[in-house]
Amino acid sequence: ADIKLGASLSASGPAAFLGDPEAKTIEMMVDQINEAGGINGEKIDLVLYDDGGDPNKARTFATRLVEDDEVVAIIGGSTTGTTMSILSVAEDAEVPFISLAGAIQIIDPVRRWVFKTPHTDRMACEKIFSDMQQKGITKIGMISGTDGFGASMQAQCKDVAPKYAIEILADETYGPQDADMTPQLTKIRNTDGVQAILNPGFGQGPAIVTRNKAQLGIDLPLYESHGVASDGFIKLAGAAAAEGVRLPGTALLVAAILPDSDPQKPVVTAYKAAYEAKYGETVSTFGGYAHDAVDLMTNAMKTGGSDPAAIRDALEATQGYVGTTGIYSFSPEDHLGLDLSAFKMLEIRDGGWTLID
Amino acid sequence: MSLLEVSGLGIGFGGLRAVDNVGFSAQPGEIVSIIGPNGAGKTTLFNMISGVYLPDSGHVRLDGKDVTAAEPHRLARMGLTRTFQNLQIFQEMTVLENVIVGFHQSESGSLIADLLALPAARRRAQAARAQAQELLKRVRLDKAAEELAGNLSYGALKRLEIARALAMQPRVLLLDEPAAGCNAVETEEIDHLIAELAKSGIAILLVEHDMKMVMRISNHIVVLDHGEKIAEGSPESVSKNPAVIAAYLGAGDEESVDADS
Amino acid sequence: MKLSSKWMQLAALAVLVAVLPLFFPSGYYYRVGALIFVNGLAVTGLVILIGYAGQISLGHAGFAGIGGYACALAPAHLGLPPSLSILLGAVISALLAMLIGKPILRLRGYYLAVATLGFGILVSMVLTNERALTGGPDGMAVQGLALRKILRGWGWKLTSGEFWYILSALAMLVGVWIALNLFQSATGRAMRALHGSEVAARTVGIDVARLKLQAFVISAVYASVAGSLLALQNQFVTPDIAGFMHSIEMVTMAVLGGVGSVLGAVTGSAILTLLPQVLTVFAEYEQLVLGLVMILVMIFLPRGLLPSIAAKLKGRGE
Amino acid sequence: MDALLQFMLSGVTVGAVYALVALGFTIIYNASDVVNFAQGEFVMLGGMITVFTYQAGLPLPLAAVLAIAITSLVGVALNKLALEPARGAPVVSLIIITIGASIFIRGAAQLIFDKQLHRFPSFSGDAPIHIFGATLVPQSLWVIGGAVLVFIALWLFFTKTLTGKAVLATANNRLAAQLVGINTGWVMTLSFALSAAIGALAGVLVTPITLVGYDVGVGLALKGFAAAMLGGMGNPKGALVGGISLGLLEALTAGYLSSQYKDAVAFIVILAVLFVMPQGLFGKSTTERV
Amino acid sequence: MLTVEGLRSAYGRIEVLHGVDLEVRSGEIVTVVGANGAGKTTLLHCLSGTQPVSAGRIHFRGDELTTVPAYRRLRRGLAQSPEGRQIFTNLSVEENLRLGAFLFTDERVERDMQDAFAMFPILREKRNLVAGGLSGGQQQMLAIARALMGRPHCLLLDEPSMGLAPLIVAQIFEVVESLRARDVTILLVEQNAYGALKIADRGYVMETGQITMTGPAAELIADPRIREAYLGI
Ligand SMILES: Nc1ncnc2c1ncn2[C@@H]1O[C@H](COP(=O)(O)OP(=O)(O)OP(=O)(O)O)[C@@H](O)[C@H]1O
Ligand SMILES: Nc1ncnc2c1ncn2[C@@H]1O[C@H](COP(=O)(O)OP(=O)(O)OP(=O)(O)O)[C@@H](O)[C@H]1O
Ligand SMILES: [Mg+2]
Ligand SMILES: [Mg+2]
Repeated sequence: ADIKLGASLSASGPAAFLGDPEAKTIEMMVDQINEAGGINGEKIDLVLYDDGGDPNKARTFATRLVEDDEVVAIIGGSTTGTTMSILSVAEDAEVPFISLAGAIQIIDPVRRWVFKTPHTDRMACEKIFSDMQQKGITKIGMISGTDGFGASMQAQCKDVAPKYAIEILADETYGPQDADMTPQLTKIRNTDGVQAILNPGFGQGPAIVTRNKAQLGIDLPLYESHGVASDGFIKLAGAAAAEGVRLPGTALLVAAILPDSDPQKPVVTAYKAAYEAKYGETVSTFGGYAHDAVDLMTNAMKTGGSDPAAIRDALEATQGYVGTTGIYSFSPEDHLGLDLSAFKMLEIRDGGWTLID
Repeated sequence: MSLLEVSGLGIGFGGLRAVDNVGFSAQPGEIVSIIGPNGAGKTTLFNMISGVYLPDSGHVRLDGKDVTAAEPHRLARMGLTRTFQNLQIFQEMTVLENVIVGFHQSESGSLIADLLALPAARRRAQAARAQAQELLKRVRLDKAAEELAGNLSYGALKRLEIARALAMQPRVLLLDEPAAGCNAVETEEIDHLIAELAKSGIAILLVEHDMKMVMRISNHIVVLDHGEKIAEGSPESVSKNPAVIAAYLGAGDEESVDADS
Repeated sequence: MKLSSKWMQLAALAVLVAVLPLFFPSGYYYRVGALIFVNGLAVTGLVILIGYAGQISLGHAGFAGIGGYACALAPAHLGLPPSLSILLGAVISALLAMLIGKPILRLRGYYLAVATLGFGILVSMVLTNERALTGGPDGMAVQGLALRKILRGWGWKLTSGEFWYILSALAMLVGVWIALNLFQSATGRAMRALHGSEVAARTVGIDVARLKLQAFVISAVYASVAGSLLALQNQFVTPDIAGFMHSIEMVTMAVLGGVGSVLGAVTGSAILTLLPQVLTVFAEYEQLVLGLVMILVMIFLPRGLLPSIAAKLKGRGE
Repeated sequence: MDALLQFMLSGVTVGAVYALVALGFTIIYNASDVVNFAQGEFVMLGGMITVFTYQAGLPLPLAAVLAIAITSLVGVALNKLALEPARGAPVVSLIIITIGASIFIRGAAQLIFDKQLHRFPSFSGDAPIHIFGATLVPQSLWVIGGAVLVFIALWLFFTKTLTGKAVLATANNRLAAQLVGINTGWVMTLSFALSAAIGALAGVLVTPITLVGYDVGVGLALKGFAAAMLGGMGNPKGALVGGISLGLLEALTAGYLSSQYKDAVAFIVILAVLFVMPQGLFGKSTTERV
Repeated sequence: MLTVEGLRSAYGRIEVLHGVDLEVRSGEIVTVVGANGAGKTTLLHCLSGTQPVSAGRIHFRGDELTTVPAYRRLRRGLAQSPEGRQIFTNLSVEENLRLGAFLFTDERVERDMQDAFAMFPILREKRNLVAGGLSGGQQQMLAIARALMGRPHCLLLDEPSMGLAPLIVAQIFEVVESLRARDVTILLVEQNAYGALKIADRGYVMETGQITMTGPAAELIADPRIREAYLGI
């Protein structure tokens, strides 16, 4: 029989940024696996739903996946909200679930059936702050989106800032569809002592912030988050305005310039090549999360078989899996399995990405 | 003390003094007609008396009580109601329901009773329905009771409005051109109805351009022109008043002369 | 005879609700059923506001949000049991509706629409921005209802899906019953009258301002309770519940089903809840088809599904 | 001081975006009393079609003209295929149709185009213009100029032309409009074409600033609607003033009070204005004699 | 000029005109009298194209009109002053009149407007005010004047005297007669049956959707049944 794999993603709606590349990646990979003969001779039957970013719908689809489609595992929850809705269904039904969302509360406290592939927002903050620390920056202004991604990072960053002796002097926000952030940036500029600007967010916001900063001629270093880690961002913000922007990203983004010795190099180059050939658009970090989730899940199926409990156990036993996002080692205490090293500090130079570590 | 007393009432729209310093009074059982050329201010006067417009000068007294600034629903609860020159019908409700709404005051009780359909609320609703049916008979609309009001012809709607107003068992009833859109025979029926109502003790204010009707049933006539009262008195005196003839009636009331021949 | 039609409607609905599970192939259908009923409850409230009283609201999800977050916050911060939190949410919603309804309901048509829309946005903005309290856009967990455990104690073992199916159905039936009562009552008739002509309603002694407020408050309570049930059922709530899109969805359900009719409201919520589930077979064409279905229903059944079909059947009968 | 100026410039820029959307609402509303919730999708189409035709190699001006033309056709199709068949339906039903249409157009756009954000170059470069220490990108001037021009054109249309009056008459009393010889069906077609064209023009002008994606329409329609109501629905002057005021309000709140609650403050001001002026700033109260 | 054969019309499924035959010859004044709900208004709406016809034919000046859309009928010379006035309440009095001449852009429009003002001086006084603010009678005058702005060959008048003061009623009947002198044919529906029959050449009596009697106006006035049923004499 086929192995039924379920997914509920935000392929449309406000979080389509995340969900769209994720859905495409999962579909592509399942096709690849099936073409290659499946897992232990069994084909994967993917059941994929688009929850539009609505947690209520996500819960319904999760119920549908476990009750009606009777899947053995679930990937999904592009956002934290949808993940949290799926999570209790997966726990109740005792089905392994890999989330593609950022928040730390997904895996902290550890839930038996729940894993996730993206680094947490907190890790992104830490990566950024440690880079700031190295550059001697201690006082910053922050401007973040009010969407789930931006708000969660804002909170996490504020939380860990003291650990890196960083003081947040200005804390501004913008709505996900706002067209102009010059008032907020002007305020930050006029705040005494600000040495750098941090802009957690995804979608159009960061691009506009970057352009507005150039327009205002603000001469401070700008840090973005992994939420904009894709070539699209440089195009939207404009190479000139984006010059010098730093952000924590994954190996995927800099596949071409990774040293050959990097263990991630083959994984990211293969995924990037396949994805871009199939869909004619550049890969994003988020598709990478899905890539890793599918790999992790199918690897677990290979070793554990197609029984939910066995898959879960095999997942938890995963050690040293090399994904696009980083190298995963799960344990009963850690259902994320990544450390800070998974993040690479990148800088935009001449319209392209450079590694600065 | 009169049942209804209007004094010095006036209102302006932009530069125009639509009604200026108009006063008169009405007793129970009396039919007071307000006549005057188009735009004289008759409807506006009704709008002020019934609380739809707030007058900028003057007073309206009901039972001697000043009700000038009272809202229409308060006046209605005190027994003053009206019909409209430009029909105001609850189009999406049936003819019967239109009349039942007229019983609102006597029918409505506590909201909770209505929400939970307590027996009290149901009894009230039943009573209102039965009475409404009676009223529809009176204006000969009983056959159309279950029709949507929006489907009635103009003349039928005029009668429906009267029935709805009667449902309130008013003490003062303002009728704005009740016979408009009715032929001579239908007008006469309305005529009888109004006379009957007056006999039962209701004070009636009537605006109407059908002079035959006005002259036939009015006890008292007030004549407006350009917002001002230009004459007042019994039908005979008013109809002979040269100012009224010039402004309103026209030289020969040939129609009635002919008709009587 | 009208009276019996109320009981007929209720009975038909109750039978449907009771019989449907016999055909459910899996537990997932209970979930969909429960959602339909919860939405049906909220939309029934809107029928009272829009269909009876003729006042529009594009912000009713705000009240759903209040109901939902009451069930998240009150148990977490005040130690109130969830069941009482529903009540608390309803009371807060009613008070708030009374407070804002007074000034807002003087507005008409689109102006009222934009004012209510503003209210809804304010609520969802507070829920989104006050992260410390509400968990922000990521939402917060909601404690489950103890009732299911109690029932289990009595030997009535229900799956979560079954439990919520029954509870939501009961809530909706009560809501429908009340709305039908209202429809035939003096108050309901007065509401419909003011919809037809405000001046005329006033001259027959109807206190229009008060009546509009009553409709607004009642419908707010409906939305609030529905929001509470949704949050409790999901055991999680996010600000989406109060969002603009949710408000629009509710109004759309009401209009699709037939805004003047209570059963229409239920039908409308059934359609709009089921559609996305059915349309998953179209995958990326889902939005396309959803929009198309909405347009077609309105073209062919302009007064909404139920009233238009009823009118057609009646016409044929004659 | 230069901060204030900067806030104002930002406000006017964003306000002009809102104004353009709000202006797009006026014609259809004036012709039919329907607020077309697909208006935001017209803006989106204007931007998206320009992006894709431009990427396909067309010169930008040509791409823009093409986008406006195609969007007008979409507008006409919307009227012919969805609204005209439903003639006589209650206004709420018509509004639901426009909501359905907006979902449909969004769904189609994500299939035909993609789900990414896009932009094309600003018309006059990105070098900021400095004004007393504050800055403005040249594209803002295009947007502001566009809003003002559309406003003037609409104002002339409704006050000076017989066709404009015919549009107003159609909404006011369709039966009477037919009796005086107005082809009301044609008036509706024209209205949708014009509204869609204004929407598309807005999309073309604002995309270099705001970026465009298949789902930017909802947010824009919402703000444009609020702006139009603030000014008084149906009145071009109201749309312009309402849009600019809304933009200014947001920018000043973000600058001086709280960026988190800037939309909230904007809505509270709208509510306050409506309490005093229930028809918006310039809305005519309809006179209904009884 | 205008002939109607076997005209049937319904609201939804309820038929209210059950085969109406009627003829108006060039230069005539023809009146239709009938009780409330007889179907007079419905008949006029069928003629002006604002009410669908389920069977029968309408011919006007040699052409079949039955399926011509309403907005084209004025082009053919058929204008209506409808029941309930149906003025553009949000537009000014002058704009209402101007729209009455929507089809024309020549200088005669201005002349016609002056004629209308001469006929109803109050409209000149209120030309710049919104029509919705007019009194009932003033609105009625506007509705008649607007119909005349369309330069009709044939004018359908639905209760033109409704709500008008006696002086103006007399004037309206005079206007109707003067229109005949200007070669405008008139179909007049009036509750003031007496006044209408007095100026009309011929008359029709309508009862529950059917024509039950017709003849020269003078004969109808003299007919005892009509005197009793409609004239109240
Ligand atoms: N809301 C208003 N806005 C502007 N003008 C008004 C308003 N209400 C009344 N008027 C003006 O006041 C005057 C009196 O109008 P009203 O309707 O009272 O006249 P009327 O005596 O009832 O006339 P009719 O016999 O034609 O019904 C008219 O000139 C009218 O234009
Ligand atoms: N919109 C409608 N829907 C359904 N039925 C209607 C509608 N309008 C009119 N009717 C019905 O059609 C019949 C004829 O109405 P019509 O208005 O033509 O009468 P009329 O002769 O003009 O009467 P009146 O003298 O009262 O104006 C009436 O029975 C009426 O109830
Ligand atoms: Mg009057
Ligand atoms: Mg009639």
